[in-house]
Amino acid sequence: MDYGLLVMGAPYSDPAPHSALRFAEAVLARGHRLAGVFFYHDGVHNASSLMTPPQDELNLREAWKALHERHDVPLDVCIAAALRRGIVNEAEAARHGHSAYNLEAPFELTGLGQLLTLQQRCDRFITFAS
Amino acid sequence: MDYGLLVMGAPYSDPAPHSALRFAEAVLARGHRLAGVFFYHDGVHNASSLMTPPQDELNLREAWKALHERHDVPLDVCIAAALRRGIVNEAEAARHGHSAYNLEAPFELTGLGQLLTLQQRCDRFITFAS
Amino acid sequence: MTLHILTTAPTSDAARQVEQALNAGDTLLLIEAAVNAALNPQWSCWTQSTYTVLLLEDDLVARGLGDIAKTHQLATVNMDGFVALTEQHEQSVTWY
Amino acid sequence: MTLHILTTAPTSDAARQVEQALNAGDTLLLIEAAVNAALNPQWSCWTQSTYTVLLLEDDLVARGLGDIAKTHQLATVNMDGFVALTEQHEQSVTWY
Amino acid sequence: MHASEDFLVVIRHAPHNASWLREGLDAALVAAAFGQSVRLLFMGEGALALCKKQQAGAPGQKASLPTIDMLEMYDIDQLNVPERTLNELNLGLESLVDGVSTLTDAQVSALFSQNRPILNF
Amino acid sequence: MHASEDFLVVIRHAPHNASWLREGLDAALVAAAFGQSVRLLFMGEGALALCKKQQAGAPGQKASLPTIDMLEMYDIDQLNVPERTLNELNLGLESLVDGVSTLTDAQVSALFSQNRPILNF
Repeated sequence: MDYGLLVMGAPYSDPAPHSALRFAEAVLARGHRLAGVFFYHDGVHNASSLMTPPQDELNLREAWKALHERHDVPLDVCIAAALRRGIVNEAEAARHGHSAYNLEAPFELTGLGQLLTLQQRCDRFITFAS
Repeated sequence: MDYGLLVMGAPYSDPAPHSALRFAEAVLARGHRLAGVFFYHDGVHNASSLMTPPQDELNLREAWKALHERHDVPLDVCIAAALRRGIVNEAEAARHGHSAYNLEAPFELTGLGQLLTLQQRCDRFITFAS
Repeated sequence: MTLHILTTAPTSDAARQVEQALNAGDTLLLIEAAVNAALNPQWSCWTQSTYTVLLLEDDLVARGLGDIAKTHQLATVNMDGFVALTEQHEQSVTWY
Repeated sequence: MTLHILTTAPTSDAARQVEQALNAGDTLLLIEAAVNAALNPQWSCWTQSTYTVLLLEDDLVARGLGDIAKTHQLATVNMDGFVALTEQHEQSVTWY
Repeated sequence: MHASEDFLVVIRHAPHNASWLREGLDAALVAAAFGQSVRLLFMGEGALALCKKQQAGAPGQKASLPTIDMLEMYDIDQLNVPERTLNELNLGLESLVDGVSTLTDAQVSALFSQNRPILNF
Repeated sequence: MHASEDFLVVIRHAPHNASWLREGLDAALVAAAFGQSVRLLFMGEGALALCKKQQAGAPGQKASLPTIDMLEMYDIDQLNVPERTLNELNLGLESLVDGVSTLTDAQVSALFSQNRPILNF
């Protein structure tokens, strides 16, 4: 089956993304396809390339990225939720006069329409929020 | 009197920093001194220079910065809480191999000891968290 | 005498916890989501008389509950009054 | 048939809300902080019999509550079982 | 998904309290803009989003009432509140904006028994 | 502040659930490292931090039990739990790590009546 995930919590501050990641691995292990992960609300912080956890802890951004590389899972981040929270890509940084950015591929900034499309397109749609 | 504030919530996601900012203005209006604001837990996001709220909304980082400029209020950010959450200054970015950073003066990365010092030194110490 | 600041709804765990920490003569200030308590004059903190309970007017009005608090004859302070409360209380604890 | 996923403690607003949404034949899966419900076999969701209630084993064990759940004879699923539940239920709703 | 069923957006968080309310309403507006028939259910503290006397909050906290008022323009006219929520909050229907309809316990649970897209905020 | 009073750190959040517990314990350790006499009060779900059978959680979620075990090294030996909390959680003292002492309602409120530094997590 095709699965879509909605993740609405920040790493370390919230168990939601940690649960979502474990669930994603289990979905793939059972032979399903992960059609996409959408990050909304505080979940946008999962995409931060500046995330710097202590060395003995998992870097959640790297874990999502690895999932993308192994299974080609799209990682979409709500642009409105992200900008408010200080998560910007190169184009948005330029547009708003920031000299730096902290979101890059495979994460993509996109609109909420993408969330609805994912929900419609998938056989199963599971939300992770705490 | 000397006031110290502890802020433990992120802008937009949490009312705590908005309450803290209003309280800070009221403290100063009553003739007190604001000896420092310490940002801990998700409060570290207040320092993000990449925060990009819609134009009709207050930029909380800019509001804290203005408070600093008008009243010389130190703005200290817990380094351990900040790094985990993707808030880094130039030195930490270099140390961890990041090509960008999102915390700059007047915000300062500092240890938790600074929080305890602030609490000890102030006549009044008020926490904002939600 | 301690100033207790509650920032979460009266149904929250934090609301139950602050009741365990309150002593006679203390003051409980309700801010942010805690101002929802204005809706329910039967809430246990309203019906006791050993400590003082106040609503932060700014947050009450923002949530459209100002009139309801008046109807229930509940006491409020504005932001300036909040600072005055911290002047009067050496100690404050925030519950969230 | 809907799979309801609760992520907050049994004392939370969300726990009261999911009870209003549950229908006969549904399944309620307790994950994250919701596994604290293992401590209290008197919790209303445990004492009803119109829907199925399960604890996520991984989260239960992480919190040191595995033995307590066994003592109270509460049913658990592991992460693979969680995915199986989503296969069996076309619809899922998360309460937090 | 059955296109004939309403898209259900559940709002359980109060105004000025985290951005759950705002981000939930945004999702409802986008669903409506995509041509879906959207039903909003305000449960628990979410019902406070409908208080008609709300104002803007602390600096930087936008009022949500203008978004509520905008719902009609997007043809979102199903604003539901459980009777139980109003009782628990001790909130009268007359304190809420116009056009809100109340649901019995059975009606609330029925909304979750049908196959429809649901987003729960 | 009166140096003679313990520094009180209140922990009300459960393990693996946000970083409140971890960041609260960090504050307690730093206070102890600064030479303060620290008392820890575990209220409500915070008491679950003392469950002796805890383990590491999902990937990226560190176990908090090693930090609890470390408290003694920092001379933090006052680990208090309200009796009321244990009753409400239906949690037995035998499920908790060694060295925890319970407090009556009066003892709990008394902790907040004295002039001492308090951090509430």
